[in-house]
Amino acid sequence: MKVEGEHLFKAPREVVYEMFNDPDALGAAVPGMQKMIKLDESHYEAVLGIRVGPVSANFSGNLSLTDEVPPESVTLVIEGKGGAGFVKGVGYVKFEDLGDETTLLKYTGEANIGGTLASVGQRMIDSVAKSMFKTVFEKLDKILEERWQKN
Amino acid sequence: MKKLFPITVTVNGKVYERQVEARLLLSDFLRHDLGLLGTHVGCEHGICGACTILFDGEAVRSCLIFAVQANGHEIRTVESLGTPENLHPLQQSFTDKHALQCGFCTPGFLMTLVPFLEENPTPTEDEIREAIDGNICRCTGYEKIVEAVHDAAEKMSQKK
Amino acid sequence: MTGKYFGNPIKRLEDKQLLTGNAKYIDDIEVPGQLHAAFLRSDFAHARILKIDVSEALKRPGVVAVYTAEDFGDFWKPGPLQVPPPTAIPGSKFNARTLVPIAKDKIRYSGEVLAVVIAESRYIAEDAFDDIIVDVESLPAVVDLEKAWEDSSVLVHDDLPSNMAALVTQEVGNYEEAKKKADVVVARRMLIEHVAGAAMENRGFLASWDDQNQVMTIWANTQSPLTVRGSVSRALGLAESQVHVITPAIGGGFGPKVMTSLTDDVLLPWISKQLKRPIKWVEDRRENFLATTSERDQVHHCEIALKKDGTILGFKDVFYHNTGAYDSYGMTVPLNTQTHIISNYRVPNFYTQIRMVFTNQMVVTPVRGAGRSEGVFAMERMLDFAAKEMGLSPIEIRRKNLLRADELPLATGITGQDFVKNTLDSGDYLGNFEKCLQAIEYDKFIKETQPKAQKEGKRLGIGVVAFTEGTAVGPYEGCKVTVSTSGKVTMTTGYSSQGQAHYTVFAQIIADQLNVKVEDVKVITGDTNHFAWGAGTFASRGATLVGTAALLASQKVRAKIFSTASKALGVPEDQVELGEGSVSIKGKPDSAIPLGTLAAMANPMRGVIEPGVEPGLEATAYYGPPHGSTGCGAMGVILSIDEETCKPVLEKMVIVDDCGTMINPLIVDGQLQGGISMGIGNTLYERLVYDENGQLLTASFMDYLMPLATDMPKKLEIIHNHAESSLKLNPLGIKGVGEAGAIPPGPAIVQAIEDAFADKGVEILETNLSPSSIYGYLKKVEHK
Amino acid sequence: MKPVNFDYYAPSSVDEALDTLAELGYDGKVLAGGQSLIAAMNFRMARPSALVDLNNVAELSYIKPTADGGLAIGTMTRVSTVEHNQDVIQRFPLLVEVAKFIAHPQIRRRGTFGGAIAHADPAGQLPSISMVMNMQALIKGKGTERWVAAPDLIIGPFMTVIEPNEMLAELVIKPHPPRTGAKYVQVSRQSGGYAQSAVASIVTLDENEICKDVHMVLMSVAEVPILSEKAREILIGNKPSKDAIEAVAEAASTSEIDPASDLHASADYRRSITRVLIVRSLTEAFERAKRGGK
Repeated sequence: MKVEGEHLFKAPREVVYEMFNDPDALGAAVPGMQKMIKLDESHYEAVLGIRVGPVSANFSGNLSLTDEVPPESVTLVIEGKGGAGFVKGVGYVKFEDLGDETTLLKYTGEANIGGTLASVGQRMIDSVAKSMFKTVFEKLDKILEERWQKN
Repeated sequence: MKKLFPITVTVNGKVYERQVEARLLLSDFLRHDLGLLGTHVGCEHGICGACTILFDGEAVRSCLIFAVQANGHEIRTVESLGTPENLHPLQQSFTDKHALQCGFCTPGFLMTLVPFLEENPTPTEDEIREAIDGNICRCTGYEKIVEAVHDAAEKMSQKK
Repeated sequence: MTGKYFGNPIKRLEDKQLLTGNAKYIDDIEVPGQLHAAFLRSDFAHARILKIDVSEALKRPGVVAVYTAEDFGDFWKPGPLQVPPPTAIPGSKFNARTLVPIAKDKIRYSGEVLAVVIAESRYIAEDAFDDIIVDVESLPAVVDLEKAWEDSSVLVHDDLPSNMAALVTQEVGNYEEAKKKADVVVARRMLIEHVAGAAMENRGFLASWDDQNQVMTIWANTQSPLTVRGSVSRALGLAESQVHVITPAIGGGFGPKVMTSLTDDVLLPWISKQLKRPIKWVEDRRENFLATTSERDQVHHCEIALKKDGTILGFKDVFYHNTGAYDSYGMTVPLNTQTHIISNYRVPNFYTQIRMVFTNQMVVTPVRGAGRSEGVFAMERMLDFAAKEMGLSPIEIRRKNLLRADELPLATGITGQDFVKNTLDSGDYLGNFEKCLQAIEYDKFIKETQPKAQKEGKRLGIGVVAFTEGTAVGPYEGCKVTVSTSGKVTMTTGYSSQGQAHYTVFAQIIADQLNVKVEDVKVITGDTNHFAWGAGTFASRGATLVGTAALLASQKVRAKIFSTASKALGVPEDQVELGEGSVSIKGKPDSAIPLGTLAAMANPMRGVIEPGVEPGLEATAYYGPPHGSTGCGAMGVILSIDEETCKPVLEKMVIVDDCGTMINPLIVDGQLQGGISMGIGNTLYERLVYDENGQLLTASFMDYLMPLATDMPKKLEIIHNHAESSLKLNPLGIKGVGEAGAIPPGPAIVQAIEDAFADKGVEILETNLSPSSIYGYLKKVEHK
Repeated sequence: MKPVNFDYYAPSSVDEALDTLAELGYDGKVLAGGQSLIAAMNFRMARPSALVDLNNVAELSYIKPTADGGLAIGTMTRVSTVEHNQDVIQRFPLLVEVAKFIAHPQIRRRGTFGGAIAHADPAGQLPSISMVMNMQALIKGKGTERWVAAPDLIIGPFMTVIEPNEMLAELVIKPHPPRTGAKYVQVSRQSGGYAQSAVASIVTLDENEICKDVHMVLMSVAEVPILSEKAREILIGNKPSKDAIEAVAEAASTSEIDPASDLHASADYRRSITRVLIVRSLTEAFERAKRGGK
């Protein structure tokens, strides 16, 4: 599955970039994130419980940040598995400074979904993924609002 | 320890009292706990229709109901229709018109069609096709099933 | 040949049990003490196994045992080649990599078994999956056939230099020379999509080891019980007589149930022996999609060379055939394709090459139509493309090239799946086609119906194609016919039955020969203790092979009846009359001896039987044809299509079929209708989709769309056109019919869709169409 | 394919059900008709730890005419009951029209009206219809009660504002004004299958054939059903001419939806048929409005 999109943050690029390196922020933004532990500078361990309508799936796995070019770009590599299958994904994230303390985040990526989720859940995957992205950005906006405006 | 729920179910006129796990599917209960093997399981996600039974007189999928939910309800399975010696008119039409081949989906078709013909004794071809669209048959191409339903409808309304 | 029963629409003898829920299918068999097996399947399509830890699963209450590949020790080995490689074809290359019963070291398709859980119930066995820790290193998957063929591809089998499973080239005449002389050469690349057999009953297997008698009893819904017996006895080091395979009622076969040496039939007998408990496994629908074999999935590169007038000079087809991760079933499917590309046309120069390729997908084995539909699709489509290119009608080009009855039998020079040189033996190919044109009212449609609809803003399209169905291949089948002392007759055969009415049609043949009531003939199929010789149920060969054996065996019994009666009645054989269920002296009904009594006389308890006389009114016979017999026919389709939504509606379908003599026309029609529904499904609804990572995306009926009652044509007409030439093939003059219906719908429907959009010049290059893909084709031409 | 085990509660009253849900909190899940939930459980995609089965709560199954000429439908009313109810047939023929497209008869006999809406499947017909009809949803919790309009009820694919300790109890449909017509159209690959796109419109005309009101929902073409703003902008206050309807179709299908490509249809195709379906739905809805809703 290919993913692609963009989101406008109302904060300077450095702040947005920093947020992507903060496990607390990421952990709080991803719906169903039960645990997110920083292993080292760029590796995290996470436990995720996705509850979407009738579907409830627990995933545990790793998140790595690679090819970091602060504050311009970063590559996210995700690997998770659970009873309903596995997800392996890579996301290329770019932060564009639009000036005026706004940052445009652009992402493209590819997810390899396997197991039951892939074999019988095709119908739901796309809409659920889209809505998850939406939720993540909404939450990140809130986090930024709190952090950035408080500063 | 696994938790069991007591249930009392009337199946084909006979009352059964059993203890079941909450997750036991009604299809499995009928087949393996009660030994009523005529109800078949083809997909367990509610599409093929092989497991269709009558639940309080209505044709439903027994793979999408838990046995524990049948507590206090009345169920009919294919075993409640005719016997080999004395077939139900619909069963008779099925054999007369060669409306079955491997026979696996057949009980589901019969249980769908029995209440359908009661509600609609003189169905059109389109109505018959719509009525059986929730049942998949891989063998017959449905042609002879439709013929059999026409035939049964005719015979059953003559009897009345 | 017709008789009291033979040739008549007798109602099926097996129906009453099936209709009342009394028939026992595999999941209806319960053996006291049985345990349930569930298979933990790989989520990955291609991966190296690092570790599988089952220790937690073993602690779960109700779990009896859990096995991984390591636990089977030396018993673990790749399975046998169920169908041998095509050594009969010179120059053929075949790399055997046979299915393993459970993944060891490497996973090669998603759904491959990683662990076997044995528990008190299926529910608990599935619970234990959560307890098993699987650690793998995932590898890039090989899915695309043409890319997989390239040397640079990731390898499915590391020990092979490429993913080539086989390379088989056959040529008759000289295509390249023919091409030089051609006025027109048309080339196209076409896709033939992947579809499932999808019998309504999933697979199942029950193994029960009797330690006291040292006998393994197996219930399996297999099309091939004798192959199962052979492989189980070989694997466990038992005599074949120690393995008893019983096929219960089977809920449809359609091909995939012929496959053996999978996880269930290899490992469960071993486990049953180990645990001394019966073990039952019943596949669920998701498993059926993931890990039961499926078919089609080819990419054809075709070229047709013609003269200006439309005469075919030559045909070339190099096609890629997906065999999946293993190739245990040999090359049955692509060889069938190779023999059917010619179909029923005159092709003087023919070059065809199979490129069979390993991919990270489940194994491909025959599914109803089995390679034939692919070959026929390739030829029919190329004729359409050529006709358009040359400004001919699709009818003219076919009329020109269809073989005439007097050109048959014709040895095509192509070796088929049975390793025998293919022969187009009989039939009236042109006649089938003309009859079909008449029935579908082709001329009227072109001149009146279509233009009228067009004026009303409706799009109608017509398609008419011809086809052949290679049937009734060897090696042989057999049966035993016995008159018992009750007067009832029993026929036993090694063949197994999945709904094809064998219990009725074989009884019809025998009842006529022995002059008994058809319901007094009991047919027993697929029980290895009753009859232990034969190959299995495939290739539309039951009626022909077993049917002929039934005729031969009952003729022998009939002769015995006359010789025994002659002695009992004290008259020469020509004075003996065989009445219904009894023998008597001609003209003296008082002298009648019931058949049962005669059967007892044929088995004397005292005295001495004469030398050369075998006891009992019983005989065994076998039949193997010198080559298969080719069914044939034509199909016409009229459809309407909503230009805006691209949804087609099948208004009318006609099939003309020649399956030789019909034993029972009711059954023949049923086979044709069922086949047609599958062909419609394959063309408009069904499709197995693997993503680029080897994940099967269509493992439920939510996404794998089965044809429904409302998807069938509004009118379906069947015309039997049984050529005289069919009658000489075998004593009964029979050809198979099981797959005929599934073969022509693809090219016929696609041609009709193209015709509906003829003004737009749409050209369709694949078998499987959704309204969305039809829309895609329309967009493509609009953008040109 | 067997579900994981779970704890099971079968309350016989709404109060008892709410008590149980309150106790269970996040662990509890309401079981209505179960025609989606149990299938997902059989695949082990859904693994609720406790189910609160409402099938024994008789007080949740009813179709009551309301004083204003509308209807109140209890959440546990079977879809087939709605489909065949005389009041529904008289007052809201759109519901009957839609019901015939929902899966197959066997599913409709067990599946419930409220359950389907609370399931909020973007490809489900009833969530979309609840929005286009602006149904009022009564959500009950232990000691709490709130009304939410259907468009605010559904917030994402399979997501609603109903909290785990709450349940959907009733749906109220207001009567249509005079000269209102409605039409549901869909394209699916097979009868009973999921729609690749579907459109339902409810339109009201004044005595001068001017469009007074229009509600149009676009289904299966975004992660949630879309209530078209364009339809309202373009049509209200104007004659529903062929051109106006074409303009709605063009505007809505290009700017209001975000269809995905999947196994059964490309995004392009979905967009294209949505355009077609909008025209068909609106045209017939206006025709019906002219005939007084018939």
